[in-house]
Amino acid sequence: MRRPAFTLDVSISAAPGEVLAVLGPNGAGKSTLLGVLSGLLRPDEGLVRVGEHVVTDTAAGVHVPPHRRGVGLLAQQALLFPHLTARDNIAFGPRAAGVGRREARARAEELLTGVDAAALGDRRPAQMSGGQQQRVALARALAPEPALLLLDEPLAALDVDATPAMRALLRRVVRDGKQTAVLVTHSALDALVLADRVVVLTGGRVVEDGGTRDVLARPRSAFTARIAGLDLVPGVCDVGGLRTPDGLLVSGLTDGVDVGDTAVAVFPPSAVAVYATRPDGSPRNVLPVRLAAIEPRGDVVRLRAAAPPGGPAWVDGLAADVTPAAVADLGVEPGAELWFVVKATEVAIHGQ
Amino acid sequence: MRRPAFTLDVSISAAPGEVLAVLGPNGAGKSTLLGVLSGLLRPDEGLVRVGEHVVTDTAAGVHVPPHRRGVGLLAQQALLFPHLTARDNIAFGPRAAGVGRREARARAEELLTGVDAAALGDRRPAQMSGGQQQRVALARALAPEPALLLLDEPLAALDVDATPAMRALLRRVVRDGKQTAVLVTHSALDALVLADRVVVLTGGRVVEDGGTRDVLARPRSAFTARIAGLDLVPGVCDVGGLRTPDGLLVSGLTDGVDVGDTAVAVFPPSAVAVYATRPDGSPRNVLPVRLAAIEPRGDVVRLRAAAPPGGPAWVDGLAADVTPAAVADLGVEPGAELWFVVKATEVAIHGQ
Amino acid sequence: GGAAPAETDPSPARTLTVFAAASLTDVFTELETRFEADNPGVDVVLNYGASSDLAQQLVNGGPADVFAAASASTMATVTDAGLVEGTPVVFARNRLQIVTAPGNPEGIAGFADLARPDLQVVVCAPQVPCGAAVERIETATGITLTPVSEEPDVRSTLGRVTTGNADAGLVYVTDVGSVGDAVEGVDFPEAEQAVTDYPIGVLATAPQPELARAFADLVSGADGQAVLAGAGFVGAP
Amino acid sequence: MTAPVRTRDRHEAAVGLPRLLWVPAGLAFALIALPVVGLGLRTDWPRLPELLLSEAALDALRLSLLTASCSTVICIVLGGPLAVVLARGRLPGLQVLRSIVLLPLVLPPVVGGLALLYLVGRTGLVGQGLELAFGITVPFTTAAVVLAQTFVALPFLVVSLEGALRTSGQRYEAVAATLGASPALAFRRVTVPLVLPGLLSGAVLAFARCLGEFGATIAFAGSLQGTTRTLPLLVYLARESDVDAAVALSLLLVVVAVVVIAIARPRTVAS
Amino acid sequence: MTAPVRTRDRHEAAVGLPRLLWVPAGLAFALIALPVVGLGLRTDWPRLPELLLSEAALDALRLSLLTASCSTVICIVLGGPLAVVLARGRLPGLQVLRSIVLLPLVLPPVVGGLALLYLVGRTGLVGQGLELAFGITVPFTTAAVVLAQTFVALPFLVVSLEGALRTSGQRYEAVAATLGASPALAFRRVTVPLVLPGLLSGAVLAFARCLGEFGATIAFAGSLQGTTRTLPLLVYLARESDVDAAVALSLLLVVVAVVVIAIARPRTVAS
Ligand SMILES: Nc1ncnc2c1ncn2[C@@H]1O[C@H](COP(=O)(O)OP(=O)(O)OP(=O)(O)O)[C@@H](O)[C@H]1O
Ligand SMILES: Nc1ncnc2c1ncn2[C@@H]1O[C@H](COP(=O)(O)OP(=O)(O)OP(=O)(O)O)[C@@H](O)[C@H]1O
Ligand SMILES: [Mg+2]
Ligand SMILES: [Mg+2]
Repeated sequence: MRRPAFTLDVSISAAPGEVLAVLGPNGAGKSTLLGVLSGLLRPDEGLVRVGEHVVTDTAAGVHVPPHRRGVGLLAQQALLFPHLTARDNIAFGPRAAGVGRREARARAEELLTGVDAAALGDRRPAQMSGGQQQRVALARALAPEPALLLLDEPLAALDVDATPAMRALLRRVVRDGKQTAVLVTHSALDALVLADRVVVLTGGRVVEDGGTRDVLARPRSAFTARIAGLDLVPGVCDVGGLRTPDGLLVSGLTDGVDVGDTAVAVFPPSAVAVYATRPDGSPRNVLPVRLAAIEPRGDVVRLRAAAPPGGPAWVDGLAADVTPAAVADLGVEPGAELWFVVKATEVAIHGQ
Repeated sequence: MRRPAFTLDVSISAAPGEVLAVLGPNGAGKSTLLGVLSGLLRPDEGLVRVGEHVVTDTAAGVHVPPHRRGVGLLAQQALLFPHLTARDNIAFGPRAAGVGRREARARAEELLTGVDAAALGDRRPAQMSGGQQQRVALARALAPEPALLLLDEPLAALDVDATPAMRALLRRVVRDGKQTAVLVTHSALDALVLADRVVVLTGGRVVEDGGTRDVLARPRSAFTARIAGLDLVPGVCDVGGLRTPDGLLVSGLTDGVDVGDTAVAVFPPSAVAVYATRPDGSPRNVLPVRLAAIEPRGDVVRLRAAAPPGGPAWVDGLAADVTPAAVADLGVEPGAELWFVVKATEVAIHGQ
Repeated sequence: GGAAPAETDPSPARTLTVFAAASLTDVFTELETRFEADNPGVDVVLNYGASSDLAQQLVNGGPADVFAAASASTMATVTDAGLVEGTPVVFARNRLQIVTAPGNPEGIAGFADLARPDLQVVVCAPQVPCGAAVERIETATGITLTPVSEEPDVRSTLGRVTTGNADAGLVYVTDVGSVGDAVEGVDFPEAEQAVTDYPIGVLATAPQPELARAFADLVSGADGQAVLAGAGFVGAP
Repeated sequence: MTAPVRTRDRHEAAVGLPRLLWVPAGLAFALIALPVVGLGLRTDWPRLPELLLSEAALDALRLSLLTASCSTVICIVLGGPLAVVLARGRLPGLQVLRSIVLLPLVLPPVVGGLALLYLVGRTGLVGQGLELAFGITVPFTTAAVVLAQTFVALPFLVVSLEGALRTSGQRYEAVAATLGASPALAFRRVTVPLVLPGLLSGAVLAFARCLGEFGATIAFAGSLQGTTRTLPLLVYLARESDVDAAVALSLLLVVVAVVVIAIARPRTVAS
Repeated sequence: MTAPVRTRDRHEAAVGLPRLLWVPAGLAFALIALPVVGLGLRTDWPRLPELLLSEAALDALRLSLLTASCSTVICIVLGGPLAVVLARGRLPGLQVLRSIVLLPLVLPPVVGGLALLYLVGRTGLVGQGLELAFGITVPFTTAAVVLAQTFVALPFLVVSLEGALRTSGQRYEAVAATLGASPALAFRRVTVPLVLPGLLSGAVLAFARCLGEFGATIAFAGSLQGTTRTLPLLVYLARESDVDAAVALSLLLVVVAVVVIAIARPRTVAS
């Protein structure tokens, strides 16, 4: 799939009944991938198989039209049919599959309740709020029970009350029903709760692929680390740690990586201690940073680092979780120069 | 503002330079409120003042059109002008304000870089991904530097890398610039980082209003508690605790509430211990629940409760954060019957 | 009206289809009433239009019994195609008259006055019979008019004067008569040199040949001539 | 939401119109309305009832309404699909087809009528075939009027519907396909309802054009009272003898058109 | 994104068309194309150059192109704003105005011409004023041709543009307002570019209608070679004496229309 300044080049597969989460930064090609799978986009080269059936094969000139693929797509934009009520929007898919009017409406009613929008059955899309539309769109995508369900950020725009409920609904549908699903999301939580496997796309390429827990616990790319809420430093494996591009050694526990291999050092933000002046002590990893942002998160406060003037670029984006009291003690503002300190035992180094 | 089955009835104000976050469930009326403030919607009754100027006054028949209010709106849907490139979309506002072509483009270029979309300047909206459009829309809304900036979920659809950066950009713009801003969000983090004050809407009414930290630390409504990541039980203040509608006493520390007043009991999910069988011990609050969902969140796992058969309805939605090891020990699946236990010292009871 | 004219229905309710030039509307509508009165059970269906259009319709298979044209040349189109039984008969003639606003405010006395540069004069285009007549008069008199418009039919020419948009025009006598006091007609002697013939013919393919002949006879007969004269036509030669 | 089909929220504040627009808009309106008003002023009102209630006028009115309705239905049934193919089809040379569809607009109607006569007349290519095969002759029948009207009015429907289809885009059809709807179902349940306003305004244009059709009808179908003499043809004939009658009949045409359009239009707007 | 103005992504798979649609679409196309083809078959090709290069034909062609272009420009300048007012204005009685705009479509063109004559002719309401004040008489001039064409073509532009405006909605204008754009600016920089396809197809319709205009021109402007005799008038006259010439000239009209439309149309689609 080639576009000016963007090429999507991926090879993924999902076993029947499996739920695959697709993560990746904006513009990584996630929606494009779903477009190709659903048949709405024709790749320049490629092969797509759903179950036993080859539905796209550019070499053989095969392109099964979307409605005959048994593939459902919830696109990033809700695009509810503006002339139909919420109920009729949801009943559309079952009706298209030949289900009787009454039965389709019953199914729509059930799903409306499932997405907590039972009161909206008679509303047209223009009469609903953004989140309400998103719920109805989700219900509509689930209604025809396609063999392969493609969901593009299904839980965006939902409120905190709704998100867990919708997540539970999705889980019920995709896990208990025997549907295979591909789920695009920006949330590690969605991936963890819903998906068996995770694929991380960046710039149109797969950069990570594996069991959800594995990928999120041992990220190999900066993006995955960020999603998993971990700090990551790239470099080359060296004796006793990881050598960064500018020559600094990050001490840590290597884990099946050979010296000289490209590797990453990973540690949780909670393991980072923060000092206003360079501390002396046992911790081996002492990184000078500039404070970029202070973000309160529930019990803790996350301090986000940027590269200090003249310092290494790779500290940019590192996070440290500290208590509000500690922040008050430090008395810092964004822009201040700080030291992030990590014990070597907290740093895991693994291959890339 | 009246609509079939929905009435928005609010009175809010923001001091010059203040950032006000508006929280609330889907369909609460947040977007409608911004519509009224921006002048795109005419309320049935009401008065809107921006700075010194009355811009809407239904009693006096005043309705200043949107473009003369000095109010900028980033709506929930990006709605980039489809015929203009990203750069021209952003330059639109400054050009409308009479800024020269060259200067407007320079400002657009700067904002494009600010939202990390510098490479997209020449793209049309149809050639951008969802998140890319959202970034450009944010830049476009910021470009004209209106006195009052209305932002409807500006950080939705952004990836984890982008969200903190955009948040920082927004913070710079709304805090350092002397703009007043009203920010609709579903994220407590956005509110904490960006807003001085918070208003919580539910069903078209203000249910909470106050300093961001106050409101999120001492929620009075179930919704706010959920956003703040706290557990909340509503009831009436009684001696030594809170009496729930079904007569149970939740023990806790009352805080300036008189016996007999409506009150809420609030505690953090991390303070909740979970048992498979009813425990004996010092903790006074032992609540029978049914397990609704298991959500991994970084280091901990959140267990979400539903009402057990025949049990009280108010336990629905309560959360407990436990370690993954504890979950493994419990060996539970959604649907299991559990006991949530909270020490009285962890429970704060305050008036509503 | 009623039954499609193409049907050859032997039952008593017979239909006679007559194609006639639009300028004959009044006359033929009256003759239709008479003919139907004289021939019970016969329905005369009249198709009015520009003679040239009617000729095209006939040449392309139009099912008519009788064709009455407003010029010899259009009738020739039909006879040349071998569609007319026998020779068409000229049943009426028409000559030009100058038409002016009531009271003749510009004091136009004859054809030569129409060449006055201060007058806005309208005539028919040379392609239509009344325009051809004007051309003949111009050749005969050596006077060339500079009209502001060459109209495609007499009615348009007349309309220019009735609405006061032209000072004078050249139209048929019959047309001047039909609008009453709205205009004034001025005779001029040269008109006699360019008389227009109205031929009528029975079609070879006529579904109702006897009725067709009867109708043609009515038109060229005394009754017809009386009606025609009443409308201002000059009788057959 | 795009919502071509949306209930307008009564709270939506009108986005202002530039003031300067009202001047040319007023001029344009005057250009259309004033001549018609002038016509009204010229009318001989006392004679009106007599003129309009004559048998010829009533016959013509009945015929005009009948044929214009039939033609409009045919325009929708044939032209609707053509518009869809032009807007959505992927064919080489679609651009050329698109220009050809506009031809009846440019052809002077009389020539259009002649063209039909050449084609469907008894000696015409298709006409000969029809006569041999089924014994049908088309010219000079009410069917010929309908054919002539359909020929001249078809482009109106096609062009406005094609525009509506283009503007509304194919996003919703794509959504329908991902929900398992076949093209036929998506067409019926999504495309048609979404472009209904465009279809209706195209149909109104076509109906109006049919109602006013003169040249092609007189050249192809002739002018036979009760069979092919529609109101415009009667107006033409009346003009031969009585301009006042012609004006009065034109006003009848105008009134009929306004009534029909006023009945058809509200739905266009409300939906 | 709605993107009426979008570059079509070449990867987008076509949403299929129901097969059954091709049958009526083909019929509709045949109905339009066959008569024109029949006309072509009738043409006396050897005589064509002589007929088309006659001074009368060249004069008429020049005049037709000139007047149709002028009229189309006037239609855009006046009719565009009228369409905007009809689509966006909030006036009581807009519904009635909307029907009135359609009147020139229903009025047989000859009657339309008469109406103009009653109004702007020497004895007309406006015409008298013009003559007294400026010494201008409109009938029998090229300006009259333009006026007549504008009168009949205006509804085409207004109706199709209004449809496009309605379908595109006001969402983007609302966004422009929240960015501080005055209605005039929003109109220029948002509304106009977004409805450009609708405007162009309306203009094409109007131009085609102007090019084919006959009745109103003959009734109002007259028919004088070089001044008011446009191609359709020449065709009409030629047919009185020489049907072959009329057919040939009609074909010239058809060719001119196809060329002009083919030049104007691509932009409609590409943009
Ligand atoms: N029509 C197009 N023409 C050219 N480039 C395009 C087009 N559509 C999308 N792109 C580009 O293709 C890339 C992938 O887009 P896609 O929508 O798949 O991203 P995504 O991963 O879904 O991002 P997001 O998280 O923002 O939704 C982006 O860089 C985008 O700019
Ligand atoms: N045009 C309309 N007609 C009737 N009801 C409407 C209309 N538009 C919105 N509503 C209703 O008004 C309420 C408020 O909608 P609003 O868009 O303000 O919600 P919101 O707080 O922004 O929600 P979300 O978080 O989902 O965006 C909703 O219940 C919605 O269903
Ligand atoms: Mg996407
Ligand atoms: Mg909203």
